[in-house]
Amino acid sequence: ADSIKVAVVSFLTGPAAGPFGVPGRNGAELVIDAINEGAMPAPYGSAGFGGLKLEAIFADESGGNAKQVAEYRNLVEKQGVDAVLGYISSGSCLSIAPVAEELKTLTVMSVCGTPRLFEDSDWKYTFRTQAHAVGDSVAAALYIRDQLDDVKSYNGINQNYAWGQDSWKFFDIAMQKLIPGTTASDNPQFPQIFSGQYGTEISTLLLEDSDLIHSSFWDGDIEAFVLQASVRGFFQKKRFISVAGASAVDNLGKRFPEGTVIGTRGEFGILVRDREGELNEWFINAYRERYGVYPLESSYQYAQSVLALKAAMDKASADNGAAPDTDQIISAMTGLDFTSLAGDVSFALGKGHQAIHAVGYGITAWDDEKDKPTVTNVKIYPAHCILPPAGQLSEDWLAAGMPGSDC
Amino acid sequence: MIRSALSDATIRWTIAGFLVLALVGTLFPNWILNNTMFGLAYGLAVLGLLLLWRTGLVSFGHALYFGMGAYAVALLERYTGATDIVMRLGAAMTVAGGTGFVLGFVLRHYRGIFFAMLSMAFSMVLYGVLVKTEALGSTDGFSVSQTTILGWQPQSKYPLFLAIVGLCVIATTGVQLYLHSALGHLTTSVRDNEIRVEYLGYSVATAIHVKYVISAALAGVAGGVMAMALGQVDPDSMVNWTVSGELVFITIMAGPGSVVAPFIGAITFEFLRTFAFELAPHAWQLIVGGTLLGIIFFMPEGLWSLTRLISRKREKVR
Amino acid sequence: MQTTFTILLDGLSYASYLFIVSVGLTIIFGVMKILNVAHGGFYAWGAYSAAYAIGLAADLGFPDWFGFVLIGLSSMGVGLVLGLLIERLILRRLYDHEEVIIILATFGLFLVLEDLILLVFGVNPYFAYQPMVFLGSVELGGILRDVYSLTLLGLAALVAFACWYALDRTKWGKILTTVIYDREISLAIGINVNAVFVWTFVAGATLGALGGAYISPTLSVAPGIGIDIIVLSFAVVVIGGMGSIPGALIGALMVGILRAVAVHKFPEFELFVIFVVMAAVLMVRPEGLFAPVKARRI
Amino acid sequence: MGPPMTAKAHWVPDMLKASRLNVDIGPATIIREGSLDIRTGQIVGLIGANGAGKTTFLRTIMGLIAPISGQVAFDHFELTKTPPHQRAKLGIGYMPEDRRLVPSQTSEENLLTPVWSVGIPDWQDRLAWIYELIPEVKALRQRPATSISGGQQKLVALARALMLGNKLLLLDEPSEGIAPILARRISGILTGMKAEGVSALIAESNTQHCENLLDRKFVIERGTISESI
Amino acid sequence: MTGTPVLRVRNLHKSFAGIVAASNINVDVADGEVVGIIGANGAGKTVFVNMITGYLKPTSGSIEFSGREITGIRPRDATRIGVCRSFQISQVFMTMTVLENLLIAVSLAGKERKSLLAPLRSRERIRECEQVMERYKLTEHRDNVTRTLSQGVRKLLDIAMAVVSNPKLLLLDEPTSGVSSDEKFRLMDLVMNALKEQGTAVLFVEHDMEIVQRYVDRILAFYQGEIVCDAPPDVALKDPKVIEYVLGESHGPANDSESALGAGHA
Ligand SMILES: Nc1ncnc2c1ncn2[C@@H]1O[C@H](COP(=O)(O)OP(=O)(O)OP(=O)(O)O)[C@@H](O)[C@H]1O
Ligand SMILES: Nc1ncnc2c1ncn2[C@@H]1O[C@H](COP(=O)(O)OP(=O)(O)OP(=O)(O)O)[C@@H](O)[C@H]1O
Ligand SMILES: [Mg+2]
Ligand SMILES: [Mg+2]
Repeated sequence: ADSIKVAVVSFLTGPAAGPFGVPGRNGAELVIDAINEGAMPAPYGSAGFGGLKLEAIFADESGGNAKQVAEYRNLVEKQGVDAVLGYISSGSCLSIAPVAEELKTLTVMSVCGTPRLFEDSDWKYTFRTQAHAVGDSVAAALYIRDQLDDVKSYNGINQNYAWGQDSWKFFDIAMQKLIPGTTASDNPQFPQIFSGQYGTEISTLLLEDSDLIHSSFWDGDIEAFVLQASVRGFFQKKRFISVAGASAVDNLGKRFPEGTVIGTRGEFGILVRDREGELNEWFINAYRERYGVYPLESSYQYAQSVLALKAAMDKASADNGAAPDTDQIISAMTGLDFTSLAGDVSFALGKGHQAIHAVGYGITAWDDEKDKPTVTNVKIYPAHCILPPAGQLSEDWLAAGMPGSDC
Repeated sequence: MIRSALSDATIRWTIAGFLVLALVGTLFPNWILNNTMFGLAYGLAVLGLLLLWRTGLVSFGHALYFGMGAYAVALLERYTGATDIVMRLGAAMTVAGGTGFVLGFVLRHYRGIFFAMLSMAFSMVLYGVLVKTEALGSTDGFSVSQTTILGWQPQSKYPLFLAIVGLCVIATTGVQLYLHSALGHLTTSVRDNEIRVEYLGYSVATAIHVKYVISAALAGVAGGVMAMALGQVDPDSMVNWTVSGELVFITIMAGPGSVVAPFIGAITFEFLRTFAFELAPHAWQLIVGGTLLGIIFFMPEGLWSLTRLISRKREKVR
Repeated sequence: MQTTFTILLDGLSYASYLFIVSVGLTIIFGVMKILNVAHGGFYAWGAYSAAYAIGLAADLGFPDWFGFVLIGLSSMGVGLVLGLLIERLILRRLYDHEEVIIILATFGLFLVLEDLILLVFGVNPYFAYQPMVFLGSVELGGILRDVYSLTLLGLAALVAFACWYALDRTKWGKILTTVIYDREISLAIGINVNAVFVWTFVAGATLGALGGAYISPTLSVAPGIGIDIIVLSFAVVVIGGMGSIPGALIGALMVGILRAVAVHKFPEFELFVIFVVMAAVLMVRPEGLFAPVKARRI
Repeated sequence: MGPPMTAKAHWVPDMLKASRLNVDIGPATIIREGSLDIRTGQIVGLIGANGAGKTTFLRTIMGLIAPISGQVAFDHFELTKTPPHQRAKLGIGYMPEDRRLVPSQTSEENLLTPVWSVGIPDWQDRLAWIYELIPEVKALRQRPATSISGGQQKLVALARALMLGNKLLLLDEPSEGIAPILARRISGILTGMKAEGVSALIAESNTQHCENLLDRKFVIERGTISESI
Repeated sequence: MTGTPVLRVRNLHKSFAGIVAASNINVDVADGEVVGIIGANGAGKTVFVNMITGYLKPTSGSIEFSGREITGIRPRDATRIGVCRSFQISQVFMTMTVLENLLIAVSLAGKERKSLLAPLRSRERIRECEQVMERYKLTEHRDNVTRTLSQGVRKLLDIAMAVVSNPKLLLLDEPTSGVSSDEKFRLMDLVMNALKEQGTAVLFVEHDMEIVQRYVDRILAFYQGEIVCDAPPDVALKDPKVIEYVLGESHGPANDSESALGAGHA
């Protein structure tokens, strides 16, 4: 065959489609098309994936884990795809991995962040190009330590599901270890996901005297929260750190409060919008040209997965001749180091299947000159500072005070 | 018992139908096998809902039992390592049936929308507990490893499929026998006129309770089957109210006509969704919703009325 | 004291929100005996059309207060167009079907409405914050409150009063009661049942759309916003007793205030509040707080 | 107080004339070529065994079932072309055999609903007139319709028909379940209304109370109607 | 009256939010006795039947059945010990056929609960039902869904369903209302003869004096919740109170009863 068929799965309907799913899908599509045509800048200038054309089909991630598992089986067994790429929700990733193993299908996960994926088990067929959630939490705490000197106490508002719960938990531990003396509120808020009405939660947070509020809200929830909280002077009273809400910065424009600490779980999206570099500039320009908007964090994350596939397939075909098979691609990808759009990535954890990369944070500001939002005080924390070394479980590493993190 | 079962034409046809399915199953590629198994799993739960529907009761909370069955399988494996099909299904049925028995004491006093909504409230409490509890996997749930059959680990999907088909035969036969018993007919009586049932000397509450426990147990088994076929459990796709809604959806789509209708309905639904997903990833709900409206308009008795159409045509040809 | 006041105010404003989104549902159920799942669709369409209109008006330079006019207009527009179309083309043909089947038809409609939104408006969120920002904030009980959420209380009171007045104090209310009980006898005593149904459905749809439209300034109007509303409003309506407007009001108040207590004091129970209230009320009153009167049977 | 006889009456001798009605319910034909006429001021009986089709006939006239074929002329309207809800406005009062009072309303509200729906101008007079005729109903006026006894409901249903029926009353088994003392009074009332130009069609299976009240009698047998002399 | 009465009612009282529907009711009914209950509309007849069969709980007073206290018993328990009833407004299973209605009634009448698990349509049961249908002139409606039946036919079915379990005490609430003139005597003959053979005591509520006079041993006349007359028919129907409250007084008390019965029919 002179092509491989790859399914790209992301949220195409439902609340996660706008902020994550569709930008992610677009990022993948853009890069795939460019690589097929050989239009990417170096080091991805060669046409095709190990010489093969990649034929992408796009599938929806909505409907819950079970539906995703069923859908995955259909993609592989019915539609006959050679590899699957994508997935945003941790639940999808956790449930897909064992099936990927069963069906012996290469699966490159793009966004989901639960450390459990490679810490609970070893997978042969599954890779993840996104560093796991401990990274963004530790980086958040580091950033607070380094950039905000007035934080004595903190609280959180996180969605009531696994990612929200984990995100708060890791952040809390990291804060306790990195900034001893700060106190966590005993009343952290966990509103239901997509509930949209946060009046009561905002009152609760306002009545408390925590200095800083942590949130892993994303999608419409972060936007609704920001709108409702702004009017109530919330951001004048509290520092706010948002670990995954960067899509709202673009969507809300001027209404997004300045001075918010914002992260993109890597060197992605708005954090690197003004960064120089051939790949990054090409990506931003090509994306804007094709879709009319700036690429968001998930566009980068999906593109990063595609690049990992390209790098591995190029390597495999160089080692084994044209048209590498799945096992050859896997062995090429395992432990691979590759260049992403803005930064380097290496499959260093999970026996060479879990990528690590740097994570950055910055502070939002409105750029009057260019009339667009921007981020200042950007600080990037290298992977070894924010993630456990290979072979160590995140919880142990966090509990032990993050040995080896020397930032 | 077996003789009287075989004297029932529906039962004979059902068994024959499932036998054919089992045979044809050897030819199915994996994806069809999978979707059919999901369909059969839903079918079992829908069979239980059909029982309730015949009493005029619609439960918007059967995901409670479906989810319990599924989680029973997953937790059994997690805490004891057991993966045997008999233990798995036994656990699923016991947990769900037992819960149904307890909640039945409350729910048997409710009718109509209040029955539906109180069921939903109960199921949402379980949903909330699962979502909140890390030890139960929170929203991520668990993976379920492959099922062993009496110590044997099959290398293909087919043996599991066969076992599930066998289970469906047992369930349909049992339900059909029950429906044809006097107790089963009380179903319709209770829906029509409770006062009269009481005045004939039978307790309406008991009649409903029995039925409720049966349907809970069926839903539990269904959840167990789903967990085994899918290899995954999680609250959103097994316990949330949308799942209960989906089960009701299939029930109505299938129609109350027969004990096989649930399976036909569920398998159709499963394939409909698969194709809609594939053809229109952005608008598959439109297809599903449109189909639903179409069925309501043109097949008021559900998909089952198709079989009647066919048999009527056959008569005309003769 | 401060906390109590805040809880009360939070509870009241959440209750107002619940009431506004569920009153249309209870009216439609009361008259037509239809448990309208598509209510979530009306809500979403109301939100989208208001958000779209307000965004457009802002771009065109209309003043911010004009948003309120648009909220009214777009909910009426949505109610009228969707309500008429759906009642005329679909529900009308199903009235003699079993109740569950009609519920299911409205569920199908909901799915269709949901995806139509996606096709018409796309996946990106819409914002209509102008009215909320326009009204600004005031300090109450030591913290700032946005005035917009406080106006919800007024709107809820207004809607409650209007519905109560229309149903309890006018001849229309009495006529409705007859239609509710028996379509046939209504015809026989000269009631135009079809017209009653159409306008009831349009009114219910408009109220559903109004719920979405009025809330839209505080939200990111994005796909899927109509789903959770369904369960929420069903619960409120069931607690109050199907078809009862005072019931919906008290149901909303109970849930709203208890939820506020939970969020402030026991946040881990927030998710359960609505279902626990529902279960508790139904245990004591199996048909909700204001159960409709039943005919004597023997 | 009953409505005055209209001037048209003498050139419209028939208050109601049903000709060759055929009514199907589902697959079954219930009324076959049913013809029947009522002159102004007549009380006409439609007598038949259980299941003969009396109720179906009355419901057809009220428009609650659509006939397959046939005409119904009333006053000078063609009823089959009048939408069901407008028939009441023409002065037809219908009492269904199973009462059908609105349970959540009081008896009096049940009587007033027709006033609200068709707008009877002199309704206070009419209500007072009815209360005078059947004081039992007056006694029940504040009681919720749900609590009163079967026979009492029947009386209220009759009163409701009287509110509307200033030209024609369609009464389905009016004496069923009514104590003799009242049944007799109802007969008296109907006779009295006759004098005021109100016609009535009374469907009965039990002829005990109505025999000597009727001016004419039609017999219905398995859907076929014939006049009995 | 010899031995314990089948039914003994003492000082029965019932009121609904201010409305007295039964007050100070005392009745004894002997084995096999047939008692007619008459009274104006709203006099409390149905309420009385409802209390005895357990649908309503009396406010005070006691009810004994065959020497056993049954005040406030549940309807199903009343049925199980042999107190059955029919209804003023027929209570049948509307979406089921006549045969199915009877099959259910017959299978529940069986004292053995085990039989509930056996198939409903057993041959013996069907035969039994066919006999019942034959007797009650329901055969032609055998497979009709009862929703489609006329009121009168439903009434027949309603009574048949009450009778199949061979009760010891049967209460019929207006058995002939809605039943056509030609049928009513036949129906009553049938019910009464069958019951007479079994020695069942019958209480029936009736507005049709032709029926009352023909079948009852005794009349209870109700007025505003009280029994105003408890006497054999020939006495009761001439009782001035009965005439004033129930029958009507058009011709004065003396020669009234005749015409009251027939209302011009004779
Ligand atoms: N929905 C229906 N489907 C089929 N047949 C029906 C339906 N409704 C009525 N019928 C049949 O129509 C016939 C006439 O019924 P109808 O109620 O008019 O009789 P009726 O003369 O009023 O009897 P009754 O004196 O008992 O009230 C009956 O035989 C009945 O079985
Ligand atoms: N559930 C109830 N709630 C309130 N009042 C009731 C209730 N049931 C009966 N009543 C009242 O009790 C009185 C007796 O009613 P009942 O039904 O016994 O009359 P009845 O003698 O059977 O009359 P009929 O001959 O009209 O059937 C009536 O005034 C009635 O309004
Ligand atoms: Mg009739
Ligand atoms: Mg009575």
